Amino acid sequence: MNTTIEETLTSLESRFELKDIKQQRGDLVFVTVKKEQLISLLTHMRDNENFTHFVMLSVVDWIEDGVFQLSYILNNPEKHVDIVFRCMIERENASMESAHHLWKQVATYQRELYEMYGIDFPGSPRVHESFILEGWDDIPPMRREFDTKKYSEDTYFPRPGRESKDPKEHMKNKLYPDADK
Amino acid sequence: MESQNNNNNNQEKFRDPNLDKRTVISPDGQQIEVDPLQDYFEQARPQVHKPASKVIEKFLNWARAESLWVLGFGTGCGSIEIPPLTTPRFDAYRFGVAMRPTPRQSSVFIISGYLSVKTLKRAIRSYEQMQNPKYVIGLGSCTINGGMYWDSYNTINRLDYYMPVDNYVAGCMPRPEAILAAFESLKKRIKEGRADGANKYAEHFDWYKANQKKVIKDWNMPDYNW
Amino acid sequence: MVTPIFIIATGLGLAFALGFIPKKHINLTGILSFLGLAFMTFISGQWLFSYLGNNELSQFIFTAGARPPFAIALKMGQAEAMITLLINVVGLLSAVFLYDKLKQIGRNAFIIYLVLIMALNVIVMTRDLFNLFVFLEITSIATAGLMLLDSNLKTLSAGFKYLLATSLIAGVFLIGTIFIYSFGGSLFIDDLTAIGMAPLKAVSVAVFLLMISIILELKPFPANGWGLDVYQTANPGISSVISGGTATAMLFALYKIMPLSTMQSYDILIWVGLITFLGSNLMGLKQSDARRLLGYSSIGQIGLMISIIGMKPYIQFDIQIILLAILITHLMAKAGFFWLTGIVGNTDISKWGMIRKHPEMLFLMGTFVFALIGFPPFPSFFGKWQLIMELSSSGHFLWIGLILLGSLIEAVYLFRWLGYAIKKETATQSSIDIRPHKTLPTIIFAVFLYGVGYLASFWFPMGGSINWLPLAFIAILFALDFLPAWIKNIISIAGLSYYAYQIIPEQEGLYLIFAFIFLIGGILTLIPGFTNKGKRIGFYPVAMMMFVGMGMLIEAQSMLEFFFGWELMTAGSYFLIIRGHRSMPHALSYMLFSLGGAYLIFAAFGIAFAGSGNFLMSGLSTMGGLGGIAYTLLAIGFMTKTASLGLHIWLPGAHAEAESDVSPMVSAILLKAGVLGLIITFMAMGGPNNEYTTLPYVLGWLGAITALVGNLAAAFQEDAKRLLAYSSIGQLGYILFALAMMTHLGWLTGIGYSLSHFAYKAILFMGIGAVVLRLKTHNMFEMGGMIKKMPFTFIAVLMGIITLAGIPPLIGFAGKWLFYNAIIEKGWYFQGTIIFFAGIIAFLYCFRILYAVFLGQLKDEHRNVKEAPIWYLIPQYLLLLSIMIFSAKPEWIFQPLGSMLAPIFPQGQLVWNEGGTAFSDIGYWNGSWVMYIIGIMFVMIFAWLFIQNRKPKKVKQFNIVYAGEKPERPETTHMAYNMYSGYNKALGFITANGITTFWNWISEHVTAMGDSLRKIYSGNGQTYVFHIILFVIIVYLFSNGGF
Amino acid sequence: MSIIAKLLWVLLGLFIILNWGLLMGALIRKIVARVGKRVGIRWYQPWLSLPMLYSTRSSISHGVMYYLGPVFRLSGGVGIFLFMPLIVGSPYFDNFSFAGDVVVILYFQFFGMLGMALGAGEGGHPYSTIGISRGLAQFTTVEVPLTLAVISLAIQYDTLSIKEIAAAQQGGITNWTLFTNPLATAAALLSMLGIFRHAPFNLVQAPNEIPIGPPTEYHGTYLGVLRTNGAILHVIEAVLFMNLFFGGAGNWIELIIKTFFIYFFTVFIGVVFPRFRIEQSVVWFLKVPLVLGILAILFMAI
Repeated sequence: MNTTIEETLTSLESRFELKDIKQQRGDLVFVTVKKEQLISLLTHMRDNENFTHFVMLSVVDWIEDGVFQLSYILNNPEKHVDIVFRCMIERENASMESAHHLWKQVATYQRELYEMYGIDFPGSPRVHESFILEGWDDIPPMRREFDTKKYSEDTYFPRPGRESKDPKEHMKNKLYPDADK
Repeated sequence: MESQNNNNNNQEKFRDPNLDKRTVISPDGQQIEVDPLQDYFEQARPQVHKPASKVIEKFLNWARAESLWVLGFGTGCGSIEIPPLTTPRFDAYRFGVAMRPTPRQSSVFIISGYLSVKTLKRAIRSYEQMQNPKYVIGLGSCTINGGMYWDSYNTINRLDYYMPVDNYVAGCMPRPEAILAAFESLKKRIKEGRADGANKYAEHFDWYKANQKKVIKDWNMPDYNW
Repeated sequence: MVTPIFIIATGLGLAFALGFIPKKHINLTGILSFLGLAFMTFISGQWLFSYLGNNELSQFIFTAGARPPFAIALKMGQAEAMITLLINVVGLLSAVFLYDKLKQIGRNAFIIYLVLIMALNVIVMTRDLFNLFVFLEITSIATAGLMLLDSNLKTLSAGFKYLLATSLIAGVFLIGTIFIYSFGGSLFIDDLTAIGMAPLKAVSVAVFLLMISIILELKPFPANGWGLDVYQTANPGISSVISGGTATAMLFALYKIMPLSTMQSYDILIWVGLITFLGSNLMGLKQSDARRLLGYSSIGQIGLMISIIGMKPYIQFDIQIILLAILITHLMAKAGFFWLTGIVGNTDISKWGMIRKHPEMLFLMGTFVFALIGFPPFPSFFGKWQLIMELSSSGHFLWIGLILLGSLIEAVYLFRWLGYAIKKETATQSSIDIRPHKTLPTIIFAVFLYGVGYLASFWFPMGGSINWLPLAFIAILFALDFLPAWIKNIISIAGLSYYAYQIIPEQEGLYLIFAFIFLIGGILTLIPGFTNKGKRIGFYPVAMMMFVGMGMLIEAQSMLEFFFGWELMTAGSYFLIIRGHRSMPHALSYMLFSLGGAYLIFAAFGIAFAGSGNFLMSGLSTMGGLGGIAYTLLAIGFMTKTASLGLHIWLPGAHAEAESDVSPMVSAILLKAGVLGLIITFMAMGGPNNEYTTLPYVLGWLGAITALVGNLAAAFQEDAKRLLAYSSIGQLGYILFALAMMTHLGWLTGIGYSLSHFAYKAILFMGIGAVVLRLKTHNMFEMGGMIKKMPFTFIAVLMGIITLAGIPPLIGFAGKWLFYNAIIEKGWYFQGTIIFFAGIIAFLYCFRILYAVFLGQLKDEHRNVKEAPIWYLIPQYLLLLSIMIFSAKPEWIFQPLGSMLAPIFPQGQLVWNEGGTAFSDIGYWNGSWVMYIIGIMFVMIFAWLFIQNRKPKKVKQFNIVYAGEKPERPETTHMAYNMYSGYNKALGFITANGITTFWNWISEHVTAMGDSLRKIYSGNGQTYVFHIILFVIIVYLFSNGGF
Repeated sequence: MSIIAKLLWVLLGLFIILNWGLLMGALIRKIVARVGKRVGIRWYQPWLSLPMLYSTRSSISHGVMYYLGPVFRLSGGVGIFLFMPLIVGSPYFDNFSFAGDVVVILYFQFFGMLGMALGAGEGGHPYSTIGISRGLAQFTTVEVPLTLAVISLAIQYDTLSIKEIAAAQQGGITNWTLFTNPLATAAALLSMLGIFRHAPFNLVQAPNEIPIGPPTEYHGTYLGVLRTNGAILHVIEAVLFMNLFFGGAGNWIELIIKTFFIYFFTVFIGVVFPRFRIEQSVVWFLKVPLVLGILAILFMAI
């Protein structure tokens, strides 16, 4: 399999619907795929294209668009090439097919995503158990609609008298008080 | 009693399977119900211990102040400032400060930096396992008002709501010299007989517990950790 | 007086007469046959009776009123009367056993049966060679006939082979007879003997032929394939007649014609017999078919008796008595055993577990097994005893070795079988046939065995001095076995107390110490038995058997009594051990090592008898020139009981798997029997200045290494009782070492150690036994936290452990202190260092057992565990009290001990001053002061802590600092599994299982040898005939000095 | 001497030993600190720590054996003191050495160890047990060279009495066992490393790994008792070696100097070497020290 990343993409395109292919660097490509095709695509990448190493799974909350963007980063350890598959899913009742059967460690990422964003991965092992938060009972804290400052003020007894300053303004005032004048 | 009211709304959600009641069969065939919280843990409230008579107490406080045994428990990023204390440069030993590996034998608890809720649980447990008299030093801004984590969803803002604090060391992070200064000021406090955190904790036990339970939603430990 | 001719007349006459009774009156046929057999029995019995009363001369009966060679001469002497009586009794009882079978087959069966018994009688009585031939033929035809009656293919084939072989043999006999007649002109044995024609070469060939054919009839190994098939396939009733009746008659025939032959022929008998005994038993090893197994055993025993006949010239004692003792035992036990196989009905020995449902049947089986091996009180015990003694005094040690080896091998398979019967789980449904006509004969023979055993003891020198009273007590206990356990316990304790009361006041010196350990210890260890509900079938008689055996060791004036007691103790302890839960293999290996050891002791006693010419225990010190060997044998023999390294592999399993109150018996008490034996050995060697310096030196090293390996292995055990068992091995290693020093201090140490080991090991085994009883597990990692539940047991065990570890101020330290002094005085520095190393290793297991069982985390399922039963605590605290007393006042025990040893070892005694300080040559020690100082100091420090720390908060088990976490389960927080893993990594290689592997290797190879020997039995008639011919030729060549 | 007077003398001896033990501990720690270019603790620090510990206001108990553990431990230390003659030829400071010889002392060491082990065992903490199992395991082989050395001494002096052994070494430095029986001394000194449990043989407490081993659960008064014992035990073990190998002490000054250097020897080794794992330390004592011990005996016996 002495193919370049471009050839790989070409061959993928013939099988899957790829959008927004963006080659960031010579060894890093971003591709957006449809939610339904993602798992089969990952399987294909692992089994046929030698992308055997699962690097990570992360999420971006596009609250304005009402979607979560999941990013699955795969690595080809022989050619040192990474491909990032992005996949948009609905924000409401977010749910995604689990990929833990491909790489065991995916389950851990999925647990984290469930806890922090509330994205469900049905069938993933222990996905509903608490991961790093013990006893969290509010909406998942990393969702953008969650107001962490308000939560903190409500919960953690803020010490009165604390001032918050904009660092830029503060430092400017402190170091160059006369700059504006 | 409020501490009895162990059930918040999420009790079922945050069930700790290790604390579930369970039934075992004894060797002669009896069924025994085990309630782990009751059977494994002593939950009695801490007592207020009256100081000894004045003269003796003064001597004892001097002894206590001059041999501070510090629990080696790094909670946040400030814990990296503690090991240098034992190095030739700072050498806290010469002030009678020593590191102890277990809460049982320690008298000083340094909360070294921010406390997430998860760590708070362990800190409370360790604090309660220390013996009276015991002293707490809050290290860094985070313990005072949350510091740079003041608006974090998971980090407490004021340590003194959860355990009695004798000294705060401001800074982010304070340097070891500041910690040494804190020891000196703690000593002064002890010698003056004002460092009575353990008794304060016992007196205001319910208040502390309520605060603790407010943030620790899955309260899955005894109400007092002996 | 009814003349013996009526035996023939009755047999023959009835046989003819029965033919006239119509077939439908089969019951009448049966009754008449029984009457006939009973009459025959009566005739023999009456003759025997008359001979017993007054020593009449033998009666010759000449048929047709003429003297030989014109008529047939029968002889009815004391021997003949005895033998015919035995044959007739077997015949009668077998007939009872076979009644339904015979009836089912019909009239002819009765006829053949009668003829067979009659023929056997004639073989015994006749003095005419040709007549002998005729009745040999009749016997074999009748036997074959009886077998063929039971018509199936297997018996048919076996019967045919039997006929084939016996015809050939009879042919050989006939040729011999013809030769004899042509040379001697007579067929009357007595005339021929009188002529004394043995020197003639041709005659000797003829006599050889006669002899070899009778030997062949007795199925010598290996030309006996045809005979084995008979045993396997024939009805057990028939087998019992063949084994008991036919073989007896043939043996007598052989005995009868032996006067005709030369001295050389006697040697042939010996070797043929011994090879048969050994070979047959070897092959029995892999046998799993009950009847074939008994066949091997039968042939083996008969081989032994053949060789005994051959040993006549070498034995001063009346060989008839020895033979009779062994014969009676074999006949009754084997006949009974065959009947038992008929009763049980399953021929696979591994399925005999079903017999457990009928304890009385199990009792019978046990009786037969022990009788066959030659345990007391059965006659064969006395027979073998006398035989070995006589052989020894004539210097035939090779034969002794072979006989003992053969017996040991026989014991292997018989005890394995017995083990299966007592312990092995079996899924098969019980199909035991306990109709009275089946069981009655068996029971009669079992009872006879005991009775004859009692009588037999009077036939032999010193046998009369055996104290039968305790044995009667055991018999009563057996009879009372239906009572509840607590009543029997009271009876046993009372009996033992009485026995102790009888024995102990008479003892002095070291025997007093051991009498105390055996009997008082016995009483103490019986007390926990009160916790047993129900009947505890079979426990008390065997426990008493063990204690009585040990009592006899104390009482024994003669070697015979000693050995009697030793074997009794072994038997009793075997049954005690096998009662345990998973004890089957351990009990077997215990039995084999014990027997092996006992036989070595036996041989050594033989040497002593040869040296001193009497049976007294004092004879042990006059061994003649063979002292070195004899004392080595004795030492090894006794070391099987003390479980010294190499001979220890039986101990851990046996002690650990035994019941909770049996473990202290076998560990604290039984092992001391071995110590007593060693003491007797060393004393016999002649005390401090003996000439045998190598043996104690070797034993010293052995003891030291035993201590090291035993203690180290104990530290690595997971099973609490196994730990204690290995610790026993180690402790006994100390004792062996101490005794082997052969100095005053050494012995003081050794005997003091024996006493304290008795006390603390009893406490420990009772304490841990009680824990095991409550928790129902042996694994220490499954225990924990018992201090809260069983505080009294904990205190007792703690004190026991402190004593064991030798920590001042308790008496255990005395042992350590004495050790230091003794070792330095003796100069055994390096062995001594190993001993100390072992002693420190003991701390590992001491702590482990205390921690893992009593401390640490309590398990959930043990929350409701109660304190040990009071009956366990009472003896523990009694012992603890004695430990405390002697710890405070060590001079109370060591001063008298020292004066007991003074006559033996006058050098290097301890000096005690008035304050209770002991001075050795180099050191000093005051137990009382140490006790006071430590006690007062402890109290003061405790008071100091208490003043400082009056009201600590009592917390629960998980209130531990756990790095901010909380423990989840007691199981994961109890650090008990593989506790010394690092140590194991460093030194565990020392305890690698090399010794067990060695013994397994031996047993595998011996079994494999037996297995390969069996291949000669092809099951083919021609092959068997070929074997017979080959056998004759080979034996002939050998008898003439080789090829 | 009346028993009361005797007791008073014994208490005086105990007082001196305890205080010297505390001071010696502080001095040694100070020296070690200086090696590491630190100032180190104040010399009177141990006197401060003890009241601090004894005056803890609250305490817990896991059970009777847990409570008694420190009592056993201190009894062990004081017991060895009581059986040890301190000053050669002094009737006032030979304590209760008439009650037993060196064997009593060797075996009485176990009294405290076992009691402490049981107390810590009832504490229920797994680390305690790990520490104990290591300690016992190491101690088994530590004692072997010492045993050999003591036997060698017994052969040499024909006595097991410490008093007599010490008395036999009087009259000049060349009479010390150190010079008359150097092999035994070497074996014993190596085995002493294991008895004092400094590095490389300090896996028992292994502060970084299993918090501090056996006393993990002990605190306050209990720990105070244990520390008291530590102070006494360190000196008195050193006194044992002093009596056996370094000529005993004719007066208190001599005792103080000698015990200091004996104890310092182990600390010195400990500063230089890293820690052994348990299987390494167990085997180590069966190598060179064992051979030295055997040679010591051969040397004396032949």
